[in-house]
Order: sequence, then C-alpha cells, then structure tokens
Amino acid sequence: APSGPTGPVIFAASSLQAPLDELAENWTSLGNREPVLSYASSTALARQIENGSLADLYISADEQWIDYIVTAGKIDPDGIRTLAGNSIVLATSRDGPHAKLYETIPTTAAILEGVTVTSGDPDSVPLGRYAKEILVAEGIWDDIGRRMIRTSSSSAALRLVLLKEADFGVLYASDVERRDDLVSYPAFAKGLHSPIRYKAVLLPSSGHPEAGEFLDYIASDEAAAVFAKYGFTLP
Amino acid sequence: MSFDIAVRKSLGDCSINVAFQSEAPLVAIIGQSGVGKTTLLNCIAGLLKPDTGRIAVEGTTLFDSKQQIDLPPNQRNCGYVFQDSRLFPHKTVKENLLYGMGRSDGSIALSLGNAVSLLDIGSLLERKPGSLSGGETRRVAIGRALLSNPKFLLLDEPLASLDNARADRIIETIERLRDELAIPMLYVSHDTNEVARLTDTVVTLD
Amino acid sequence: MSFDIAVRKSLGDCSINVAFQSEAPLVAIIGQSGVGKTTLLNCIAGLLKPDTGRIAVEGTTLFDSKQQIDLPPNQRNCGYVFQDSRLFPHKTVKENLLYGMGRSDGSIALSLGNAVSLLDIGSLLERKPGSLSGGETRRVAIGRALLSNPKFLLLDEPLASLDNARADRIIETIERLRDELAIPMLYVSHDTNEVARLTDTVVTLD
Amino acid sequence: MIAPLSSAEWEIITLSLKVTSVAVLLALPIAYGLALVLTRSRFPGRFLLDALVHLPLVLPPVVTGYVLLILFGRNGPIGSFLESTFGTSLTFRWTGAALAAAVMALPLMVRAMRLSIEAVDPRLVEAAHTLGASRWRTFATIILPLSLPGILAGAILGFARSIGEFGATITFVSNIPGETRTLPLAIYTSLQVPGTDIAVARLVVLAVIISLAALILSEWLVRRASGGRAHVL
Amino acid sequence: MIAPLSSAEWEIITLSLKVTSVAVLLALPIAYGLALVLTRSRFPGRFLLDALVHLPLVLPPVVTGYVLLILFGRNGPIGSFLESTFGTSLTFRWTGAALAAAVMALPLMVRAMRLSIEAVDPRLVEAAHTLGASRWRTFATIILPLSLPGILAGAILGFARSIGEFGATITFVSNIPGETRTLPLAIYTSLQVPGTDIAVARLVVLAVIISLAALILSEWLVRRASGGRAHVL
Ligand SMILES: Nc1ncnc2c1ncn2[C@@H]1O[C@H](COP(=O)(O)OP(=O)(O)OP(=O)(O)O)[C@@H](O)[C@H]1O
Ligand SMILES: Nc1ncnc2c1ncn2[C@@H]1O[C@H](COP(=O)(O)OP(=O)(O)OP(=O)(O)O)[C@@H](O)[C@H]1O
Ligand code: MOO
Ligand SMILES: [Mg+2]
Ligand SMILES: [Mg+2]
Repeated sequence: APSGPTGPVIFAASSLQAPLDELAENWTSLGNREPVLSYASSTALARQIENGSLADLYISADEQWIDYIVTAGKIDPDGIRTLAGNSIVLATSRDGPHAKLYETIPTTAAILEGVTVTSGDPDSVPLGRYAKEILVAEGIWDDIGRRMIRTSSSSAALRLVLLKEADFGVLYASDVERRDDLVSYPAFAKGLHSPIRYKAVLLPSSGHPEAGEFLDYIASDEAAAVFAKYGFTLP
Repeated sequence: MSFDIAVRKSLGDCSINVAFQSEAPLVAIIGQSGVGKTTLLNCIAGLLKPDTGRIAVEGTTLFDSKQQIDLPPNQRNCGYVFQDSRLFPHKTVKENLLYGMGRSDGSIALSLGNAVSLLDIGSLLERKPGSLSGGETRRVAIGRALLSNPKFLLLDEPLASLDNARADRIIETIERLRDELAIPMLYVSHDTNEVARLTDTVVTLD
Repeated sequence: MSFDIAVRKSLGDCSINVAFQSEAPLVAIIGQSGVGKTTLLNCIAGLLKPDTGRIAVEGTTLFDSKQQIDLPPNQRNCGYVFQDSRLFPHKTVKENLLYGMGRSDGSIALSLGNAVSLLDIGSLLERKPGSLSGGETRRVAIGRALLSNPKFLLLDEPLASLDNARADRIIETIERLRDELAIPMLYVSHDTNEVARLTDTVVTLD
Repeated sequence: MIAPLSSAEWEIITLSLKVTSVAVLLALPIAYGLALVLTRSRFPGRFLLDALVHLPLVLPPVVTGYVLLILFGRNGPIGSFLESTFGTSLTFRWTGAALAAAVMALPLMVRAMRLSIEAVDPRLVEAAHTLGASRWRTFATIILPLSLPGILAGAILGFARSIGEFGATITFVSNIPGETRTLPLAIYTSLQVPGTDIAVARLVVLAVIISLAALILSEWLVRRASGGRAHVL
Repeated sequence: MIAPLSSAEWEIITLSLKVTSVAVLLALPIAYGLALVLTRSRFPGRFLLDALVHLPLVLPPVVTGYVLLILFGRNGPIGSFLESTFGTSLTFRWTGAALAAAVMALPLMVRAMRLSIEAVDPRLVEAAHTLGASRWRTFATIILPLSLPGILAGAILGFARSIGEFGATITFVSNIPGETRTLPLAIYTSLQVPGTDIAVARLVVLAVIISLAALILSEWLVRRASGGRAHVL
C-alpha cells in the first residue's frame, strides 16, 4: 500500500463517506492502525483497481462495478459483502413553496406537475437509474424524464434542491435523512425500484493482514447501526 | 516666429539644454552623435516631456511647463521623419503613406501621386515594409510624414541611406516646401554640405 | 585574390547579377537605393542563397552552386556591419561587443579596449541598445563586427548617422586594417568622397 | 468503430460546437478588453482584477460551476435579475454551458493576448500618435492588428479549453441530453457504465477529429495572417 | 473561518505545492522543447504532435486521467517498464499527481511559449550566426532569453492549471489522503459530505490565497525580467 506501515487501503464510493469516516475512526480507536480511505466515484475506483491499484478493499455504490471487478479479477463472488442498503425519497426545501403543498396533494404525478425535478443522470448514475425505474413504474417518466435535471452524482442533485434551483429531488434517503432544511415525502411505494445495495469486496492483490478484519468490522451489526444513523437501511 | 524653443531635459547620463528662437522656416540642428538631437525632436513632437521649458511653433504653444500646457502628440500636427523610420510593419507601403492623411488642419497639401513620383516609390506601394531596402524604407518614411498634412516638419537625418540622385530630388522638395509654403522645419543632419544648402540658421548642440 | 564573386539572385521584382574579381583588399559597392547592395552582402554572408554563382574570399570557397558548396553563415568567418545594426536588445553594449569574440580562426585581433576607445563608446558599455542614439547604435554595431575576429568584413553604410569627427576616426581604422592587415572588405556607401578616399576598386550595381 | 455517426452522436457534436463557438465569441472581446486593461496601466484594483481572471484556472472546476450556480441560479443575484428583466435563465440551458465554457477559457485567452499586446513596439504607437491618430485609432489600427497572433492563440486555447470543458459545466447546468450534454459530458456519461468502451472510444475519436480540424483551421488562419512569413530558426 | 490552519490543511497545502512545483518544473522544459519544435519546422508528423499536445485540453480530464492510468498503471506499457526498471510506480503516488498536473498544463504552456518564440526577430538570429554562433549557442543566447516572456507566461498558466487540476488526478491516482489528495480533491471530498460548508470555504480561500501569492511573485519576476520596461499604451 502507498502509505506503508499504516492500515489497509480502502477505495470507497464518495456517497459512503460520512458513515465510513466514522467507522474508520471507531476502528482506529479500537487499537487498529488507521485505514487509508480514498473516496471517488465507484467508476473511477473500479478502473483504478482494474489497472493495478494496490487497494485492499473496494466499497461500491454501484452494483454494476462490483460485478465488473469480480468478473474481471476472477474474484470468488462469495467474498462480496453487502454493507448497507438505501431507499429513494422525494424531497424539497422545508422553507420552500412546495413544502406544504405536497402534504395535501396525494399523487406523485400531481406533485410533480409543472415543477422542476432533479435526480442523478439515469445513463450514468445509480441514483438516476433507480429514479427512472420509479418514475416509469409510476407512469410519469415520459413527462418527467424529458425535463428532469440530470446530475452527475447524488450529491449534486442534493445540492440543487438545497439551493432551490430544483423544486424537488428524487434523492437517496441517506442524503435527506439528517437534514432539517429538507422535507422528504414517502411518495414512492417500496419495490418500485431494484434493491439498492452497497457492497464491499476484498481484492485479491491485498496483502494487508488487517484488510479482512476491517471488512468484517464494517459488515458487522455494530457497523450497521452507524450506517443506519446516516439514513442507510440494513442490508 | 517659426520656432520659439527652450528645453531642458535629462535622460540617463545625457542632459540637453537648448534655447533658440528663429524666424527662418528651416533650422538645422547639428551636433555630435549622442548629443541629444533626437531627444530634442522627441520633446517637440510630444513623445518626451521636457523637465522644464517652452515649445512654440508658429505662435502655437505646444508645451509650456510654467503654464502647464502639454499638448498630446496627436494634436501637435507635426510631420516627423524618425531616425529609425518606424514604418508600420503590418501595413503596405501605400497604407503607411495614407495613414496620416486624414489630418485636416495642416499646411502641406501634397497628393499621394505627387509624393510617390517625387520619392520614386511607385513600384513599392503594395509591398510590406519588411522587405524594403534601407533607402526605400527611408523614402517611404519621408513620404508618410509629408503626406500627414503637418503644420511643421521634424526631419531626423532624412537622407541617410539615400543615393545622391534621389537625395537631390528630396532636397529640392524640401527647398520648395521651405520657400513656397514656408513650412517650419527642424532638420537634423551630419552632412555639412546638405545643411549649408538648406539654411543659414544652424543650432549646434553640445 | 581577395574576392572572386559571381552571384545571380532574384528577390521579388529585383534581381541582381554581379560578377567581379579583385586583388584589392577593399572593394566599394555603390549603386542606387534598392539596386541590391544589401542583397549581395547577405548572399556573401550566407544569409541568402544565390540562385547560382560562386563566392570565394581569399581563396576560400564559401559558396559554389556547381560544386554544391554552401558554408553556413556561422562558418564563413565574416564580420558584418548590418545596415540596420541588429544589436541584441537583451544584452548590454559590452555583451554585444563580446558576442563574436570567441571565434578563433579569424584575422583581426583587436582588443575590447582598443575598439571601445576607437569608437568612443566607453560610457555606453553597461547600457542596453534600446536607449542608444542612432549614431551610438551604429558605432556599437561596427565594434561588434570588428571584435568578432573575422577573416573579412562586410560594411553596409557603416558611417550613416555619424558625425564627421567620429566618421573620420573610423575611416582611419578601416584604412589601417586595409593596409596593415590586408583584411578583405566590401564597403557599401553612398558617399563618393568616402569611397574615393578608401579605394579605387568600385563595383557599381545597376 | 467505423459505423456512421448515430443521430445521438450528431446531436452531441452540433451541441458542443454551438456551445463552444458561442463561448469563444463571447469570451474573445471580453478577454481582449481585460488583456488591454491589465497590460496598460496600474490602476488600483488592477491586481484584484488580475487575480479574479485567473481564479477559474486555479479553483477546481466544480467550485467554479458552483459559484456560477449561486450567481446565475434562479435565486442568485444575477440569475434573478436576468429572469425578471429578460425572462430568460441560463441554468440547465445550453447558454449556461456556453457561459461556463467562456469563464473557464477566459484566463487562458487573456494570458495569450497580454503576451502579444506587451510585444507591440511602443515606437510604432508613438509614430501613430505623431501622425495624428487618436488613442482609439491607434488602438484599432496598430495595437489590435499587431496583437493578432495573441488573439489567434487565445482563440485556439479558448476553443480547445471550451470544447473540453467538463467540471464547471456539469455542476452549473447538469447533464441534460440535447441541451447541456456536450461531448465531454457524453464521454463521461458513457465512462460511468461498464462495457461501453466502444461508445467512449467513438466519442473520444470525434473529439480528437474536431480538435484536429480546429487546429488545421487555426494554422491556416495564422499563416494567412502572417502572410506566410518565414520561421525563426 | 479565521481559525489557524489545522494540520490536515497544512498537509493538503504542502502536498499541493509539492505536486504543483514538480509538475511545473517537469513540464517547463518539455513544453519549451515542444514549442521550439512546433515553431521551427514542418517535419512530417508535426501536425500530429501539435494535435497530441492539445489533446489534454480538448478531452474531458477524466479521459486523460484514464489514459494515464492505462499507460502508467502497473499493467500498462510504461508503468510495467518503470516498475521493472526502476522499481517505482507513479500510480496512487504524489508523483503521479504531478504527472497528471503536468500533462494537463502542457498545452497551455506550449501555446504561450510558441507565441514568444515566433515573436523573436529572425534578423537577430541571423546576426548571431554571422558572429560565428552555432545553432546551439544562438538558441541559448538569443532565442531562449528573448522568449522569456512566453516562458514566464507559460509557467504562470501552468502553475495555475496545475494547482487547480482535479479530474485527471482523481482518475489517475485516486484520492488518497496525504499522498494524492491535493487541494482540489480535498475540496471535492468536503463537498460530498453535508454540513462541511465552512471546511469547503476555508479550502477555497486557501486556493485563492495561494494563487494570489503566485501571481504577485510572477508579476514581480516579469517586471524584473523586463527591467521595468514601460508599457504600451
Ligand atoms: N532611456 C535612456 N536612458 C539613458 N540614456 C539615454 C536614454 N535615451 C537616450 N539616452 C542618451 O541620450 C543621449 C542623446 O540621445 P539622442 O538619441 O538624442 O542623440 P542624437 O543626438 O540623436 O545622436 P545621433 O546623432 O547618434 O542619433 C545619448 O547619449 C543616449 O545614449
Ligand atoms: N523579400 C523581398 N521581396 C521582394 N522584394 C525584395 C525582398 N527583399 C528585398 N527586395 C527588393 O530587392 C531590392 C534590393 O534590396 P537591397 O536591400 O539589396 O537594396 P540596397 O541596394 O541595399 O538598397 P539601399 O541602398 O536602399 O539599402 C529592393 O528593391 C527591395 O525592395
Ligand atoms: O460515488 Mo457515486 O456512485 O456517484 O454515488
Ligand atoms: Mg539621433
Ligand atoms: Mg541596403
């Protein structure tokens, strides 16, 4: 690993930064060496791994890429661990004009009539793919999909809602959960989108003795509580 | 009074201190190389600011340190043949010649055709200055100054690099301007014959 | 044979066709402005390539279109006083003077001190060329060429912009080089007195 | 790889060219004005202006995009003014992409232009003045044409930077197909999904071809402008 | 906002400055060499080289980073060579971040330098030749010093571009704290987490301060180099 005598090198999706930072701190306070966490998009990290990075652990927000790594690296798929899940909500600013409105209007279609909606880009961002599945299932994709503001990450979509540049965001529950400036509306029935799973895998190149232990730790029940604290669901 | 000039100016190690008044239309300025002749012309053209002094040509005050008059160079109506020619490299010879022609309130009304045949530069009109010979460059520079419709002329060794025949024709023109139009001129030269032919009024710098 | 030269060269509208051989160390080149004097010197210095011809100085062939000889300019060992001086603007006068001194196989062994006092440029040594007067620039250009330890000299109107006293001293030096060292020189000038004083061998271009 | 361009690819290319040309045309006069002002005088605040112009180069593009979003968003000071005055908005529109590209290209263009303006021989400016030319005429007839190489170099740099602009664009105007999904955003989008290597490669090749074409054009322009002048060495 | 710098912030700044200075020092001679070659002659392939130099400007930074990853990765042609020959690797190391920054800065530097090299008066080069100077001496004593303004402008552009480089860096060398997490990557990282506005603002201000300092330094250098020469207008 680049940093030599330190802890294992973890390549992790940016969207997991908040819980993972806390978990790494906890892990270190248990007397372990501090893991080195490199946050970037799941894509960039996967390509780096493919091209011979010395990472010990890969934690992805995008199942496609973990499958890709597992296939390309001939990794035993049994080694994949699911750390957490997530759900999708419709959110708006608490002090915006739409915060009250949608308490009284029942259907998603009615709420989203004529307003600006943002989410991840369905072509490239997992969040967008889930949003598209939901809107298709709701039968309003043809209308919304055309005018949806497609961002390059879940955090960019969140930012647009926070700035009120978009009236509504189709966002991860974990991004909305702990914010008191947003209200989320449980507009979507469960099961409208494929399950959201954050998965981790020990990379075959890993020689770090503590990498496996750290993986066990972040997949533990104790860790699940931390994920839950940040709005993630149990795996 | 053609010229009423008193200039003090320090530039690096050199300092000039000149004062003269003249009724003669053509005043020759002579002096050793490096004595400050070009510096004096630059002051009169408004490109350098004298430390103190007064510059008036034909009764028009161009500069006066006491009265705080300092006309900008583009309002001094002077035709200046620079020692280093300074043709515009991106313009053709013809465009160079025409550059100053717009000026309305000058005294020399020379046509482009006149100037071109006088200076024998007809074949150069469409060329860019970069490919001209030394003497050709000089002739175009003279033409540009003459055509700029000036009220007075500053000529800094105008005939350098010119063959005798051509130099002769240009001197004749200068004599004509001196006599017929009484255009005030300051004429810097090292050639004593040239100077003797043109004027009795000689200012020697030292 | 000091010079054995036969050059044909077309440049735009102008074409030169010169041939001369000379035992005299100093050959004057005269001719109207624009006739091709500078072009000829550039060919001899190696800056322009003649269309056809042969250039030999003191028995050394510098160019021969038949034998396909074409020495690059930096191997021709010539000291060239350019008509437009071409001092290096980013170097001091002293650095300009010393620039060519390294050349080993030349014929003029002049010391920096000699050249400086001869040309009267001692007070300019630390200045940059940008602030020199016309004549000062000229003198430094002459100094740079003389100090470059050349086997022969090309002088393109070396005395332009110089006052008589200084021009005289430089002519004396040129005469000394001509007589004592028999350095071949091509000397371009418009001044017939100058030419008459220096040589009987005159090549007229037309 | 050698299949003809799909209509989606055409759309991306025409959009990119539209955004880039508007960006360069917008930035060119502003950059030249800034270059002039930064070259000519030492007014108070000049230094701040200089720094401000450089900022988009120094800051990560995401930050520049974010700042644009805050300023030009519908709640931002400029954005709300534009909305109320002209009824238009730049956010999430191709015009916003052009603005982002222009802002990112600006510092490069200014630098190149400054270099050329500083190289204009002041003796020629003086000569123009003695010939009666006003400040303005001197500018238009001497300084502007003599600094043409810098303007061209600035335009080339600006074009290249604009056509490659990604971070500020995606942050400011998002990634909307047909509206703001320019070539770089399309490449990025394809890169995010495994198994799209061919689509990515096609788009990259297109970007290379466009930039080659632009280079050829610019070289031709430069040679025309310089009148085929010989080169230095 | 006015709290003193934390040790993490210091680490980020020193890392950024290290990466940037190595990048600029690395790119400077290469850029100048390329500028010379592209200015002086019309060898076959010159055009391709020109286009290649511009590519990092035209392509989205992610693609450039990806190409670097493929070339310099442990399995890549250059990467495996470096590994087997020198036992070192650039991937996921600050040296790789410097390489990415250098590659991204290169086209800007080359353009500025070309502008100045093309402006060198060929008559001075001829004069040097008649004074016996070889090609090499002419280069070192005439062309190089006279193109100094372009070198300085290139260095400024390169420095600014390097210190702001994000996309190619995070793609090529990831985002490893203390090793490759430069200022822009740190800003990005902070932007991902809610409630870190102050941390982001502090980092942005630091970036601004560094670039201001660099500008002041460069202006001072330029003025020294030009000997306080007067300006054009
Ligand atoms: N910027 C400057 N700094 C220092 N000295 C300068 C500057 N400009 C001019 N000088 C000096 O001022 C003196 C006068 O220069 P000027 O050009 O007026 O001379 P001149 O009489 O025209 O000479 P010449 O006949 O050689 O052209 C010269 O010695 C010159 O070196
Ligand atoms: N690149 C070019 N294109 C076209 N014509 C040119 C070019 N270079 C020079 N000439 C022409 O060639 C002729 C000879 O020029 P040259 O400089 O040799 O003249 P010269 O005899 O030295 O004149 P002078 O005494 O005026 O310096 C001139 O008419 C000039 O205009
Ligand atoms: O790191 Mo992600 O896949 O853009 O949330
Ligand atoms: Mg003078
Ligand atoms: Mg000549």
